[in-house]
Amino acid sequence: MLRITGGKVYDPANEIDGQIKDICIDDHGQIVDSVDGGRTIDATGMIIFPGGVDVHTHVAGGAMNFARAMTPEDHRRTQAFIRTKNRRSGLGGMAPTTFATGYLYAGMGFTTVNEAAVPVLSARHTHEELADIPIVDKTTLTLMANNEIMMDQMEAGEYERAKNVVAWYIWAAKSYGVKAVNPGGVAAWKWGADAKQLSSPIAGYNTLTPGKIVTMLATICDDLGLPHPMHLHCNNLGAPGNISTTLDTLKHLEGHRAHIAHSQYHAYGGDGWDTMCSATAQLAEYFNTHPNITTDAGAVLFGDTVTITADGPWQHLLYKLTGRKWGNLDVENETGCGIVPYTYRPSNLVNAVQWASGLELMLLIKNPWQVFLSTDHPNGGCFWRYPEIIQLLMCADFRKECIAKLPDKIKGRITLPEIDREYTLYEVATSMSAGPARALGLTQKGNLGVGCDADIVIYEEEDDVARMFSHPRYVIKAGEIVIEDGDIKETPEGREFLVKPNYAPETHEFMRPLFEDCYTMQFDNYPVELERIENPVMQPLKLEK
Amino acid sequence: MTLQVIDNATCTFCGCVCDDIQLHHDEMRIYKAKKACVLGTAWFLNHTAEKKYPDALIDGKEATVEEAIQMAATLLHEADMPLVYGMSNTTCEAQKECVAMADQLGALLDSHTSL
Amino acid sequence: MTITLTLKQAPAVPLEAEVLSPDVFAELSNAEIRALIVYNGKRQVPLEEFFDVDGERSDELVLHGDLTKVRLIGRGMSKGSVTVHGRVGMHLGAHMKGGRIEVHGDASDWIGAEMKNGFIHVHGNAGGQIGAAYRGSLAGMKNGTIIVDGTAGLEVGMRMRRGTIILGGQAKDFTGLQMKGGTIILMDGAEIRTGAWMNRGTIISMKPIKLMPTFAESNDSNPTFMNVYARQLKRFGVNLPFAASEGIYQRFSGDLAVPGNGEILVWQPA
Amino acid sequence: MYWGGNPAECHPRHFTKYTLMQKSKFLPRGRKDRTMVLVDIRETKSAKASDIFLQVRPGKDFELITILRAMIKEQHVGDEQIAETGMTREVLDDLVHRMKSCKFGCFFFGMGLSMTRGKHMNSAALLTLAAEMNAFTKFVAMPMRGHGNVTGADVIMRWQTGYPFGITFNRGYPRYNPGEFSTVDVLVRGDCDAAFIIGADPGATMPQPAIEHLKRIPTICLDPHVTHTSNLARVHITTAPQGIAAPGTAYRMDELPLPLKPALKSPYPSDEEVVRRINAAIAEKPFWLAEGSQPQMITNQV
Repeated sequence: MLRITGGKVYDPANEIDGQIKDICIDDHGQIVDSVDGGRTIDATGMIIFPGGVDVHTHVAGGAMNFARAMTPEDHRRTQAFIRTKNRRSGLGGMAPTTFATGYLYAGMGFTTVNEAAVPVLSARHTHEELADIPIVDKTTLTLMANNEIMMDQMEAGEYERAKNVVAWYIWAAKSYGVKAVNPGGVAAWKWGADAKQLSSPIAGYNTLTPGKIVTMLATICDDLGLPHPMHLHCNNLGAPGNISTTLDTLKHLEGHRAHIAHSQYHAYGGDGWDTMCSATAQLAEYFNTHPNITTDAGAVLFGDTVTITADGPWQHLLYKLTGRKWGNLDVENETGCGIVPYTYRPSNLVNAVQWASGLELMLLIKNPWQVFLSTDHPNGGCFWRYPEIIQLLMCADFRKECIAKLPDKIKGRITLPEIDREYTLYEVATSMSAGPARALGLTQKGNLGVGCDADIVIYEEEDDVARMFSHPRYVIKAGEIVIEDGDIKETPEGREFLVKPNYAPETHEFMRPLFEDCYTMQFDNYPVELERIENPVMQPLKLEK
Repeated sequence: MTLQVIDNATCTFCGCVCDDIQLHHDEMRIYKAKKACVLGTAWFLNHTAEKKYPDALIDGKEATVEEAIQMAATLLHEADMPLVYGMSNTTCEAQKECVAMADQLGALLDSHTSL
Repeated sequence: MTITLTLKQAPAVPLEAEVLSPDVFAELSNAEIRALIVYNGKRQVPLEEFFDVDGERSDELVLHGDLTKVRLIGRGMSKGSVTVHGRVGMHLGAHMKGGRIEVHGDASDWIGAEMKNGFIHVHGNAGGQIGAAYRGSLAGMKNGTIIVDGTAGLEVGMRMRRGTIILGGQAKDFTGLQMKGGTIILMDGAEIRTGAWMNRGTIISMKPIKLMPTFAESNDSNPTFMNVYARQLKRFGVNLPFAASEGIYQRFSGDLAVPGNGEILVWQPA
Repeated sequence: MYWGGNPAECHPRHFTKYTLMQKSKFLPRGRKDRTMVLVDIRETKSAKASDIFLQVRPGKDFELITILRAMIKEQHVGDEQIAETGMTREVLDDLVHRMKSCKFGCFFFGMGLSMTRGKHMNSAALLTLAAEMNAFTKFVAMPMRGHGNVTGADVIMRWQTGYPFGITFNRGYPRYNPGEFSTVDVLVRGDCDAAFIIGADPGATMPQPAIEHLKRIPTICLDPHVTHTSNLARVHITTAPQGIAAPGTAYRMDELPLPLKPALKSPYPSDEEVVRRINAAIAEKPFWLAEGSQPQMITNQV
């Protein structure tokens, strides 16, 4: 039992904006009206947020693990967590080890993360890694937009079957929702091709286009009642002028819920690397008039990182641009992945445009319930650098100082210098916790109301925003104090949220021959066993009664 | 005698890890490993559940598992630079325990890959 | 005024002693030096458990004994000197930024790995990965000079960017692997795969060497920089011939596989 | 393209189950739609399965791969240099043409490549060639892992420590340096003073100086059999064989985890159980780093 008294509470889910309010936590780790006895934290002069929720990150699975293998030079120069009698050692950096991932997230007050890209085929592996990430709770999204069995159904116009197949896969992966990456493009990459036009048929198909996949998959997610809508990485990522692709994609989503991942990478104007500029104003305008769509920034921070995405063709291009290391994984007929270490430099005009674009989106999209803090870790920067972004959002003067360091040629390519908006603490709490929790459909997260999970972060109020957000005074996970004054106190196991969407019972036997036709493993060994999930929690579907 | 059958069993003899093997067994011995290759068949049929070896040996003398565990813990704990090595022919679950052991001991940790 | 350290007993397991560095010792009293922590395997022990320490507050260190298992000596040092009478273990002078290290004896692998500057002279034989990049790193030594009078192991100068490595004895395979710049001088040649995948930089061999198939012979020449170079090397006691009357350098460029602009010069006496 | 491996005898179902024979949507005729090239120093049984067999001279794999890297970029390599690898220009021109014109190429490389002179650089060469081939067509490469679940060890070490093998925790956090912390080197130099061996029999397979060191120090061995290593060890514990009598998971060489379905009821405990119990027994003893003596986290690793 725990009582937190005297703190200024920022709880956007309950429209509490800095009022002083006590918070009580029971022995089950839930927020309650009152408690008798137990420890009291005097939070006078402190700021209380719901624990952070990362709506889009890559922390586990085959691709992240490949990135770890590729970057020993980074492991050597990064944070090393020293073993104690009860706590495992770990390394931070661009591709942190599982244990360090938990320490670093909790260390800055994040208590829930959404692993945004899980191939079904390696879901078993991903869950094993997630079980080794302590403290934080997790959700996972299954990669579907390049799955050949699903695509075949869509090509044949068999919507119901496609829907059943998707539902079957989500449960086979013991996952929480659907991720679509470069629809059709990853499948085409197996032929060394890509899919950049939403209306052109995909390599290997006669009529199926990326646009059709986008619309059908969004419909499927809605019809299945998934708590989180389709989570979409649009086609043509990273390319100059891709704003037209992105807006075209959004048109295919009219009338549906959707979450657009890392929209910074999809908001460029120009027609080549020389003319590339920010087109965030157009994209923000779309969001401002379409409240059914949410997004996360995918902001870029200058420095070293490693890029990991299922977008294989893009990664090959990036490898050719950088001439550095490149890893590629093909996941049979489901998806693929590319890994390229990368350094974002302020002196590089393209990188400078990317840096500005991420911030512009967060500032130009008016409703903080629609745009969330993310770097698409580790693609735009490491998640443990989020406090730097918060500082950039909250301090216009600091932003101006940073803009001044960019090359002169940046003028006219970005709109950031014209933006004066500064995030309030209430908006930060919305963008890093309440908003992403709501978008994910995690009703018990990002919310300090009675009955919710007691995941709470308490900051000592100070002027140095970056310092404040990177050094919480207390972090509480499920009612337990896990971080106190920067010290890791406890490393409890996290939980995983799952959904079981409904599918026609005959789907299993329908899938069997299709599966046996193209997979290299046995159908009966394919679905991840529920017993393998550490502390699973079934999340209800949003079905109309 | 009717044998029990396990479908889609997994063979861990080589790196192919074929998971389509059908095993016919009586809990003591495997009599048939359908679909397995010549190497896999030998792997499955050569192991039995008989008690061929002592539970444990300490300095060549038979011991209980518990005695051997205590002895192992003492020897590893006393060492200034212990080594944890191997992990090829074992399960992921055991491998995780081995990494935990090296972490807990401050040891060297290595697998066949380095050969 | 120097600080003399004498090994009392050879450690049974590796002794990691990056504190054996002029930067660390410069301002410390004798007692403070003796109390410095070294790692005997995983055990943290005071330096005095393994060394007798004579002297204090100096950036000139002299070490005596069989230091085969003592690793990381002079790691990251930026000034002063370390002189060793005996054999030394791995990572001698790795990441060093300045100062000099002299070893009267043999050295092990990774000497001067990723060093930024400074001078290392090993009078005996050395191991592999001299001046190299650690696994995964993009660049090895960035400047400085390493001289080994004796033989050397694998991957000498792997991914080095600048600086000079001079080997008196023969090197093993992959000398100058993926070199990005700098110079390697082989007084007694090397085994195979010299200059494999090199991008830029120069390897000069005084003995015929086995080249990769992906090196093309360009012109024979005694490049003009050679005589400047030879004069510079004289102060290290290295005699590089350059007069046309003495012979000629056969010049190869590659590695075509990259494709790179490295050069290998092989001396052919007249 | 198989390079330095003999799947016909060492991975007998590789051709039929995974690479050559399977019919698929895009390759409906199976074997007929594929070209198989074998590169090896001798004509093994696998050569019978190949369309093209290239006999590389022993110890010339690195040179041959490097020549191919140059040739795909249309760099000129001399006939004499090509001949030294056992090849001819015609053969290599044809090979490069086939590689560039295929739709999806894959290298599988075995220990004939990765364990011969050049070792990790031979593997690196083939991986680099595969990466560079993507400028022309789709190409990938994969090692043919032997030893059952060695892939699982790799994968787990990576996510728990950041590194795949050759690790030390002596500073309280993982550090990596193959050659320094890899077992054969450690044993031959005599760098460790106790050894815990599981799922391997170094007493039968390692060089003699390494075995001699294992005899000198306290060695603990877990194995379903009493092995050479057990016989030189201070402690041996018999365990249930994985996948036959012990449940769990194993990773295929392409890093796909598969569940194990044991058939037999072993009288012995599983490796997992024994190691867990040893860990628990160690945890009962004083921890080797004094409480509070170390910072929680450092950023200046050695």
